[in-house]
Amino acid sequence: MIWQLDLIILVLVIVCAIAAINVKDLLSAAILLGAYSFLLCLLWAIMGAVDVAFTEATVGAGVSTVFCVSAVFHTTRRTTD
Amino acid sequence: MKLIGKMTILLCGILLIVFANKFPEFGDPHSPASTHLSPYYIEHTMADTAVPNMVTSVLADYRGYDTMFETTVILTAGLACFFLLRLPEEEEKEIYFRHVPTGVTIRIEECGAAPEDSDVFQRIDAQWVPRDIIIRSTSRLLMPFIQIFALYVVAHGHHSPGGGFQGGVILGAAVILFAISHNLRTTVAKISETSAAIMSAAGVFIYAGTGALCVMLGENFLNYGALAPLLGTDRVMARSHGILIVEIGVALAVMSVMIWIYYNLSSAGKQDEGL
Amino acid sequence: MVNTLPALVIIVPLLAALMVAAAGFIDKRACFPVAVAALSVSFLGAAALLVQVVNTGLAIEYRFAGWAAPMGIVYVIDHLSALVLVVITAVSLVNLVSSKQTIHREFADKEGAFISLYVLFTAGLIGMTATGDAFNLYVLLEIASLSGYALIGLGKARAPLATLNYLFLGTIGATFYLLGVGYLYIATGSLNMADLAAILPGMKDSGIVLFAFIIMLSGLFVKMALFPVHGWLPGAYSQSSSAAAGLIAPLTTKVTVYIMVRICLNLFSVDYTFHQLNVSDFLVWVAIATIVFGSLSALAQTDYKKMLTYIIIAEVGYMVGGFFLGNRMGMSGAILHIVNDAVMTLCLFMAAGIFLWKTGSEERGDLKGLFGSMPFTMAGFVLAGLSIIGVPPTCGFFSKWYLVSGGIAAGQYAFVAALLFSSLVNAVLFFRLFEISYFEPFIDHHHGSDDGGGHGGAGAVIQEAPMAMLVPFLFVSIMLLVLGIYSGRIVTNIIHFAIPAGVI
Amino acid sequence: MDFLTVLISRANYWAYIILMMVGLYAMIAKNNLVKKIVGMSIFQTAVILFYVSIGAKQGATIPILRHGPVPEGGGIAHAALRHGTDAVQAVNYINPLPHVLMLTAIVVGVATLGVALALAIKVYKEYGTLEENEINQRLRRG
Amino acid sequence: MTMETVLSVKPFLAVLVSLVVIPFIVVSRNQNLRESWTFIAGTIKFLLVLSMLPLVLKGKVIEYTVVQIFPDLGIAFRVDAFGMLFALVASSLWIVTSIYSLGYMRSLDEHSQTRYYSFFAVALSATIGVAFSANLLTLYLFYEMLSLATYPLVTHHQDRSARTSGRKYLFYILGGSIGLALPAMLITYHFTGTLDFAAHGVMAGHINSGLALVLSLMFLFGFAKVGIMPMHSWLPAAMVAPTPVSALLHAVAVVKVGAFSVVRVFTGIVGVDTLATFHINGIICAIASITVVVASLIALSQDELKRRLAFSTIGQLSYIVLGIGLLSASGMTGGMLHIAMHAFGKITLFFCAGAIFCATGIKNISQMKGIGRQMPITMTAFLIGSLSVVGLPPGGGFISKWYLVMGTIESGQMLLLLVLLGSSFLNAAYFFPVFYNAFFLSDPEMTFENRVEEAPIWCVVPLTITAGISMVLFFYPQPFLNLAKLAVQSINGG
Repeated sequence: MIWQLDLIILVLVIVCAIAAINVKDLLSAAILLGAYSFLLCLLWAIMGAVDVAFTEATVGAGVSTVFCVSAVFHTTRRTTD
Repeated sequence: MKLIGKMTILLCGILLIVFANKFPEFGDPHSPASTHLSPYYIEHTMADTAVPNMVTSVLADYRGYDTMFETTVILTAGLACFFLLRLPEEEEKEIYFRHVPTGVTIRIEECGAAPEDSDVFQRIDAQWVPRDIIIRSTSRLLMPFIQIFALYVVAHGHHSPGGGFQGGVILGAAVILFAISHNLRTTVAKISETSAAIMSAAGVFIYAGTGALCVMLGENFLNYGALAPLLGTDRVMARSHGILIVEIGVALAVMSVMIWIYYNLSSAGKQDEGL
Repeated sequence: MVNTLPALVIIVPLLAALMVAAAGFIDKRACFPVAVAALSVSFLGAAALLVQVVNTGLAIEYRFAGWAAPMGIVYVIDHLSALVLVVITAVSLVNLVSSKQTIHREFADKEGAFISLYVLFTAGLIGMTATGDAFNLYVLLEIASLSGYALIGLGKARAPLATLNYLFLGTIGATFYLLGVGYLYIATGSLNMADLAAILPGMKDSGIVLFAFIIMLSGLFVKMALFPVHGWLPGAYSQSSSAAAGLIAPLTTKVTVYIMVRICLNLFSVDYTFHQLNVSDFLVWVAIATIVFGSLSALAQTDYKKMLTYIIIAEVGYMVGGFFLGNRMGMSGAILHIVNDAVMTLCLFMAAGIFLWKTGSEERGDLKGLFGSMPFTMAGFVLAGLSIIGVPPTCGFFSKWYLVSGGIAAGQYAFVAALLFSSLVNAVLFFRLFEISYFEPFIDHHHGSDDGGGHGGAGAVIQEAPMAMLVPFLFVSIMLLVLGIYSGRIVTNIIHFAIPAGVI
Repeated sequence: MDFLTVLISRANYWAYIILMMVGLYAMIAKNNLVKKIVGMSIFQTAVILFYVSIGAKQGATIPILRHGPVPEGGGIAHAALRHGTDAVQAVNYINPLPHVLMLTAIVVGVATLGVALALAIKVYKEYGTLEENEINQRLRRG
Repeated sequence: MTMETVLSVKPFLAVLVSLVVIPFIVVSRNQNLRESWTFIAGTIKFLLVLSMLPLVLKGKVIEYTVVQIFPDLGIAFRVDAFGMLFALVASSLWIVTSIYSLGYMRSLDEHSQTRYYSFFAVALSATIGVAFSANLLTLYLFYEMLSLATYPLVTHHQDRSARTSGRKYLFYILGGSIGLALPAMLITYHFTGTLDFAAHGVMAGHINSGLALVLSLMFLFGFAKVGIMPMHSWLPAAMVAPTPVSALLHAVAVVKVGAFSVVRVFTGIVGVDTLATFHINGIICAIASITVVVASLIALSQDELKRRLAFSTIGQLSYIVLGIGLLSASGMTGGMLHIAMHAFGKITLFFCAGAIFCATGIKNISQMKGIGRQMPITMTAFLIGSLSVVGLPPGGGFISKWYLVMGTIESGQMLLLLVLLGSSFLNAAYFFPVFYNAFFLSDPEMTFENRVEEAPIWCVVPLTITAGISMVLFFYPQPFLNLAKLAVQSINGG
């Protein structure tokens, strides 16, 4: 495990998380959530949790994002916060 | 409300930080977490189950009972989405057709004289968008590879990262990709909601049924060793095979539930025709 | 020969739920009988387990996948869990039997999914009760929660929003619990409750363990709707359909209280909970606040189902407060109240279901004249109300007896006062309902005048609920009396052994 | 140990706390239901990060035993495989248990997400908006 | 004195018999059949109680445990002299009241008679249950059962005024029993470890003086049916009930259950020794005296006959409490005896009030001018009843008042003697105008056409019987007197 890499990804993860809940467009929020999941997946791969990383890549970054997007597609993209 | 929320969060955060200071060193090989229980799994996985991937052996054997319910959680989610969203068939529905040669969309309000679904008149859903030939062809091209890879992930979970969950999700994702690149109606025609639902129940049933079979053979629930006489192997290999069986069940369940949830979420329960 | 009963109790409902889920798409008529049969088997299994445990006095352990305790997952059926198992399966079975028509009417096309979720919910609770593994409990908790969200979510117009709030808070609660398990794991490296209980006394002073305790209990408090994190409960329960409310309202909070009891007694020891940490006084005060708040809010409701939900909150306060009194009397009362309150709440919500079925409204004003038209239902409802008020010989009186005695023994007179206050408020609440259904609609009947009025007598037309709803309901209301009379025996033969010997 | 070392050596723990608080904040203080759901997802994954960090082990490899066609004069692990499992050293492999638990947690997460989104869609159908304050206004108006 | 114990199921049967008959009452389609069930149950109950009388008079105690709820506490019955006294009164009066109800309800053609008779039966069961209970838990159980069973009876008319009165009734009765009596009971249980009635009480040696005082007062006010001021105002309100209900329940069963419970608790739980050593009895006597005087004064100002009777009841009940508070043998005998004597007297008065209402529809005393000449039997019975209540010969009340007066002298409480005598004058004062109106004034509007007849025969017969018994008890008070003396003996005895 390379701690520099670890640290960089951690920072990116946090940035993605904060961005996801602050962005004014729900579609962007959904996509940012996907990015967040994917970064976490990288993080876990670095930490040696390969199975978790694999699952997070498929479930978190893949299907969850699809679900979020399709839900946003059926509701609205607008939000005030 | 916001202020209370912020206060709570601040309080929680401070508490968490204070107590996190008391954790053992990060990655310490001598922490209780690494010395109490886990060495058993690491050292005995081969001898007990003949599965080199400890995550798989712990997941599907030592803590196989957890995993069965994990699969059930997924099924529950599928049922829940169906139960919450699915709309019954509307009395007066509008049907959309597309005249393929001209590209004209026809809306029929009373289902009186609807044309047959044919090459000329194609039935479409309300949210039909003209499809992009490139996307459609590419995804069609990709699908077999995705599916084969998924099968590999399922089957090779004993030896490499992967297993029923990951494989199942990938399989489901392949179908979802098809649904996105084509449209829901075409996908539902290939895998109907009913079959998705029945397959997801069947997937969990394979898992739980394997366990129940072990009980019938006089051993504990999910003790795959009991299957040895049926599979014609010794008890250790029977465990390995048992894990494979349940992984297949998991993959089936996860795949179909993912499809099922997607059907309901992406159409807000309409799926263009009621139950 | 392995004793397979502990597995059967949960596996049979699970398999049945799967079959029902599939049958919902093939032949809807099969759903109901399969579910009833499975729950009956489960109930009989649980009862047999209880008998075995009481007769032998030993806990029964079942190893899943054949692995021994710390490696694999085990179920431990002891006095306490066997008792709660019987309650869960019985409540679930009775409510299902009585709501056949309601389910059919409300969820015509989704009957299969509803029944499947119903059985899954029950299976989740059964697993939570029986499991001896801290993480397995989380998984089962999620099964119960998810199916619970779905069951509640399809109700009245506001149900989705209320359920979404419930989902958020429920997820916070469950995740806090999971975090607590993680803290325990980091401190000990184990997930098995018995194993943890053996390791933890050696690390009493560890901050990690302390935090695990705090965060696990906080999570559970959210789940059981203790004041001030109760907000989700009234909305969610009052908006749900009556078949779902009859299952979820009696069981969810009680099973969560049971988990709390189990964690405090069997995971962290009595010594740790009551002597090492001095939290009991604080938590008793929280419970008092819950009771007072629940009772007062119930007073403000005009919707009787909503009123019942606030009563549930107050009852949670009874149990939590009673348990944290820290003496044998109080704990016995709390555990006994888990049983009694489950049955009482079931009875009340079944009654509410019948009223809704007949009148189509949940406003208390629409209960008028029911004593005349539905005398049997009202008799059962009165019995349930009296039980909540705490009138002997109904079961509510006896759990209150233990709780108050425990409060006196612990010197917590504020708790005693809160209990009595809540009893009096309940009396007001229920007699208000009884008055409406008994007196109204007002008719001027001069003596000797026509007897065609709405009140009883020869003139009133009796229009009872269908037999399939009425018979289980009356059975439950009679159980209130039976439980009351047997409560002393339940305490001496079962609950006595559930409380560690160290507690006086 | 100076501040920076503490900060970096336990960076995962700090990150998990921050993520958890971000998620919690979104769930409590945000107005939009989908935002809340996103926050819930973050909240849950924070705990997963915590668990995976518990399982981390310095100088250990992924929790899959080395195996396969054994090369001539292969390493210690391979020899161990051939001669039984006694020689497998627990220190050499990362703790698999938290990983297993987290697979479950991830699945639970996606299941909860699905149900939450389904409910959000229903709420939107009912009220035509996802903002909680607007819904409350509408409810108050009757 | 060692008390011989006999095990017998009879007390349980006596309680059960009126409950068992309820289903028959409910399913009976025919009016006559329905009411005959009531009579059958009443007779059986009375005979069962009567059959235990010889044993009790021999100084034996009959015990029966129904179900053991807690290891050392259960629902159990124990028939001793005091309980027997009360049970005898209640069960004999049930039969009489049933006859009266028959006449009253039928002549007024009341609605929901089935419900009426059913709850009447429940109330009677509960009354006998209270009389025979062996411990405070059983007593509390039946006490609550009685409270709830009488609610539909009190609110029988189901109109707005019935609802208001019903609320008041529940507020005082349930509020008292849940808010005061229940915690007092549990605190007692916590400190003493038992709730069985014992001859000398169970508190001695376990509870200090302050707590004993608080608990005694909690019991006194908690058993609000005894109508000690300020917990009395439900009683006048409850007079909206049909007259037989008022008669049996508010002159006999309900209020007497309150008095009985208070006496039981003071003698069996608190213990006379504790009352004496901690000087609690003085406070009790003071409260009771105030109630006696104030209630009598209020009664003077009431014009509605039933309300006047109600306030009279409040005052008379406090005599019973006062008798116990005196702690002297005669005083306690007088108190216990007063339960019986007042019951027969007061029920006669209520029957008369009902009969007048039945026949004329009149409720107020001022309208009863000249009625004595039209309803001579009724008004003669009224005279006898009121003599008994005032405490003049030849009414049975004379005997009990005599003992009470003796008690005050024995314990040297001259002030209380004054209270007793003064209140008797007040009693006389509030009954006198009724006769004066009835016999010596004539209503100018009363003409030949609208002159009234006596009430139906079913109403007149019972009131004649009770008036007769009231008179007989003056000449032959032995059954009740012996029981009361036995009871006092067992309390003071040994």
